[in-house]
Amino acid sequence: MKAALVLFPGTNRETDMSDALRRAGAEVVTAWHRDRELPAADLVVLPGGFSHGDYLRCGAMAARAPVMAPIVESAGRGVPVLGVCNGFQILIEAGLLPGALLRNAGLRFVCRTVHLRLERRCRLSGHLDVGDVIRVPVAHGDGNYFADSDLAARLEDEDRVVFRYVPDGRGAGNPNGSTGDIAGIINRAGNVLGMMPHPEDATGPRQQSRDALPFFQGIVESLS
Amino acid sequence: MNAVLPDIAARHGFTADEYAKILDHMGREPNLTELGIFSAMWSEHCSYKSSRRWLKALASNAPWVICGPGENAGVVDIGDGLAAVFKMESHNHPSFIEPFQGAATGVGGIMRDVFTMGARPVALLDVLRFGSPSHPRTRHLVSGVVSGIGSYGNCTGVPTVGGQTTFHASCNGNNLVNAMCVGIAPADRIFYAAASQPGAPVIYVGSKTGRDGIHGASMASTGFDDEAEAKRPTVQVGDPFTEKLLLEACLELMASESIIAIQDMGAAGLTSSAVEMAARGGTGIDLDLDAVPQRETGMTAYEMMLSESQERMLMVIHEHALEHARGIFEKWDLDCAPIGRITTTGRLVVTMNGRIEADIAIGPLAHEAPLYERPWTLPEPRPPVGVPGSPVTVESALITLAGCPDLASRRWIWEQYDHLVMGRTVAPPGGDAAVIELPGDRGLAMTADATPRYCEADPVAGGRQAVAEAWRNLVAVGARPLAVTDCLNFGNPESPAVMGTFVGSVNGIAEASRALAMPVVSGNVSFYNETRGEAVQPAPTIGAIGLIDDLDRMASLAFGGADETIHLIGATSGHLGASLWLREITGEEDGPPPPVDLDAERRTGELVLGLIRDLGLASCHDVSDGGLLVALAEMALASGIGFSVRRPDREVAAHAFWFGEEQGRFVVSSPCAGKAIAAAAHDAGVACTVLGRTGGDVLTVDDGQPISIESVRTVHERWLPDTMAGAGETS
Amino acid sequence: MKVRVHVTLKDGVLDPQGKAIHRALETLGFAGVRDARQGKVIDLELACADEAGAREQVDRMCRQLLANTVIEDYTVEFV
Amino acid sequence: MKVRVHVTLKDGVLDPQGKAIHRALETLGFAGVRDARQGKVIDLELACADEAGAREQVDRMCRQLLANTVIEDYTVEFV
Ligand SMILES: Nc1ncnc2c1ncn2[C@@H]1O[C@H](COP(=O)(O)OP(=O)(O)O)[C@@H](O)[C@H]1O
Ligand SMILES: [Mg+2]
Repeated sequence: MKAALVLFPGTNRETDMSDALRRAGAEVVTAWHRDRELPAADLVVLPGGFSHGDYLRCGAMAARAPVMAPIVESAGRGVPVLGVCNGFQILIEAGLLPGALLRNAGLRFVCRTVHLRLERRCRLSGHLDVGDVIRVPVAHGDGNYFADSDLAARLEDEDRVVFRYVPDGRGAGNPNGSTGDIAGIINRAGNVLGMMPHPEDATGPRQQSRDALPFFQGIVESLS
Repeated sequence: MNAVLPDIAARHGFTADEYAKILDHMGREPNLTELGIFSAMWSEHCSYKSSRRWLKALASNAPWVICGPGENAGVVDIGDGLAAVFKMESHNHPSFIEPFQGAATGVGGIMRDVFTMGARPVALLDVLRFGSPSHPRTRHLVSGVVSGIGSYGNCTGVPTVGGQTTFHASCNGNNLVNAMCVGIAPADRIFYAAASQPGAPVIYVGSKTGRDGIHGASMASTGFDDEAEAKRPTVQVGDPFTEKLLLEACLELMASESIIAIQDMGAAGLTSSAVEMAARGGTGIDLDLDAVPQRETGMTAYEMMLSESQERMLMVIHEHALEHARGIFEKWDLDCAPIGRITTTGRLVVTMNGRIEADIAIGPLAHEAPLYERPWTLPEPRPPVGVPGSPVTVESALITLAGCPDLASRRWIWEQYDHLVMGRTVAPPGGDAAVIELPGDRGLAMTADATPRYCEADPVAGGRQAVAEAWRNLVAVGARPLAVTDCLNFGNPESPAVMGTFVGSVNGIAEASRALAMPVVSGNVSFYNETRGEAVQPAPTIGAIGLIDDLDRMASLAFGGADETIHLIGATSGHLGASLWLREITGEEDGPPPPVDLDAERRTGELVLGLIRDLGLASCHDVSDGGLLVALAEMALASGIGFSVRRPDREVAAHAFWFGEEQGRFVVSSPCAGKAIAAAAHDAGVACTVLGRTGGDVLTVDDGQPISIESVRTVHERWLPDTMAGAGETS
Repeated sequence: MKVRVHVTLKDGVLDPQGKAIHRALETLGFAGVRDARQGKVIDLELACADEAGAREQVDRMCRQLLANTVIEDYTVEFV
Repeated sequence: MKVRVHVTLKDGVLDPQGKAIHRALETLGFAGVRDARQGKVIDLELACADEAGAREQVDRMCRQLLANTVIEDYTVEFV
């Protein structure tokens, strides 16, 4: 199974992500933001970071990069696409996922471990089962997923909320004020998943949690 | 060239003697640009004119030191073909004027010092000293500084993994912001800043030059339009995204044989980078300012030479590498311009519009800055305070201390920092030292420490203590301490009392670093941290790194489980002088600090390292601020496991035993190794006492009233968020 | 030609920054603030001299990059 | 009463946001952009009806909170 990691100049979680994908058994190739073609791959991954500094809006400039044309095209053909954190922001700005990501409700960047519950199984939920709660870090300043009431209702009706923040043992839950505690959503066709938390940082033997390893392992197996 | 009047020299901060020296070196009157160049190079910041003489006392060699002070950062061999490159620097004044940008650009500057040497930055630490929490400006400063540091580290993708934060009224008018960066490089590919090859092109890369931070400019404003000057801010704005590009581009270029010398443009920008590179290489340098990428129009040579625009680098590269370098910088969207050549003249020659704007011999600029022998006096030793009676119970003192400004949890701070990016953080903030994973199951541990209230009472002991605490924090995670960097923050060196605290601290650091075999490989001095005669408490911050050979044996402060035996290693006598107990419970800031016995310190540390290595302790934590019971409570908080402890002898009063701040102590716990621990301590000649056992969800001290962990957690975790509530960023 | 673009959050979109400003003003003792909203202002200097053409061009800039029309409105003003 | 406050960086202060917008517009093929600067716009709704009093109050708000006068300028406009 081959995963294409899409790199922008300000991407900074590429090693975290490629480590996680390799741990799960994937082969990793990269694409550069100026590329007009993607390398042949079974999965396209947009990792976290600050793609172009993200001073205007997170992911706004990246979403207009040349590499986005083949990504949009691949997504349309049903190729699985995973966007994490800044990758999620880019997918939204590119129109591959609906809604918007606003400044965290607390206005501050937040890096901490949160509890995530899988709400539905899909092509990109790996070995996780509905109701599974995993400990995964978040690290973002603009992760406040905003959906107006129509969109929020539609996402629930169409069962497109994949991950939700749930309270941890000490009562801390949603770290950013997102609508409906949404942490990750999928497109209608079921092949483009965007999420704010960083499952890639919960896969290594020495990381604070390994809960997300089955997530990657399942994805890699299903695409092998 | 226009000659300069002596009063303009005075406004550049030169004394009459200094100006006479300049005339002597030049053999004529300098023009304004030349005077500006001298003022930058001979400033306290660049020339260390008050401190140089004393810094010589610091030991900087050891077999594992690859490069000591004098380069952009210190370099230490960490085995397996790798080197750690690290340094700490202050950005105090800018952070007080504009906390967000001041702190952000402080982080940017120290990162450049590290990747200039060929290392990829892998961790940042920040040491913050603010005024009293109730001072009207404090919350604004905390909020801005913390988000500034976060914004820069988070965007560049370097985890901020540790630091120190203190509050004291002496910082009401001058907060201190010290940033430390640690990088990793191949040990045989370190890049230096000695421009050795005449004829080689000098290239400028990174952001364009603007009129940022030209301090001298306002002093010399007679030559300029006064009104324009008044509007011109001296605060630099950071651009972390450009820094990220610069970092990646430089590392990419460093993979080839292209670079002869490289130096970031930090304080005094183009001037100091050009002069220092030529001085180290024993060469000269010609610069053509017309070729410098510029953000603004109509800049003068003076302004360009002194601009402190951020995110810029100067390099000397091989002629044949020019095209290769251009290609890389283009890929990363960065300006890259040849702006001069290395020469054999030994002179700095600056031209603009075909005119020579400056022509100065490098030697005097770089090496002959004035050197001052400032008068100094040490403070009178404070008489001991003994054991004052306690107005409160031990339990209630613990609750007060756990939630006091200097001991409350720093989670509110480090959760604003991406401390996990890169995926290598194995010990995140909150422990004794942070640890980053290295290849081969090894770990790099780091910490930053100083106790200003000790340094104020006794600078020599305070200097020793800062090094000893850093040593202990490394030992507590199971790391072999390797080397230190320092950041020495003091008031006005022209005051003998301030100068005395500096001299004493440096001597204490020198002694301790020798005794503990932790050479000082880099550092920074920041004087004039004072407002209207009120100086900050002396703050000689020590940053230190250590190595963990086997991460499976890394220790942490969280108890491993219930039913572990808790041992105290090291001796306790109940020293309350200069302690937090005294300050927080009785309101007194008095008495001498606890003495530091460096020999005992070393024996104790080595014993603990051996215990961690050979017995795999369940937990280990050093005892520092707040004393023994605070250390125990921190271990309970980290694990959610309670304890019952009893003081072994009743000779020492309870509050003195539990809150005294004797040095050289650790608390360790283990399910079954009790005997082996006692035996090893006995063999090492180190005191070792069983305090009690872990278990339950309450803390019981001397069979008194149990306190729940949760009640301690609440006061510990709430103080900072509650204090900061509503001080939101509005940008 | 100078153009000023205002990008503001649509009504109904939560504005955490505006809310924080509102709260902070109250904390500072400014009474009588009913509402606060924060947006962006982008000042452009264009080479082109023809206003109609510029207007059309800036409109495209806004839709393609400067504003996220899912959550933001924009206005263009020639100065 | 509605008040619009503009907060912009002083001339000469590096504007990373403006720089990024400028570059992005160029990348998107918009030719002829000479400069781009980004600032903030803050819209306030005040209870007070007297303009002179409001002006003085908003001025204090700007100096105390809304603008960072070390690097930013502000203007106040009644709408
Ligand atoms: N400004 C800061 N940034 C990041 N981490 C911090 C900061 N201040 C304190 N910390 C972290 O909080 C914990 C407690 O700090 P401190 O009391 O100084 O520890 P110690 O007593 O072991 O030196 C440490 O893990 C430290 O790294
Ligand atoms: Mg410690």
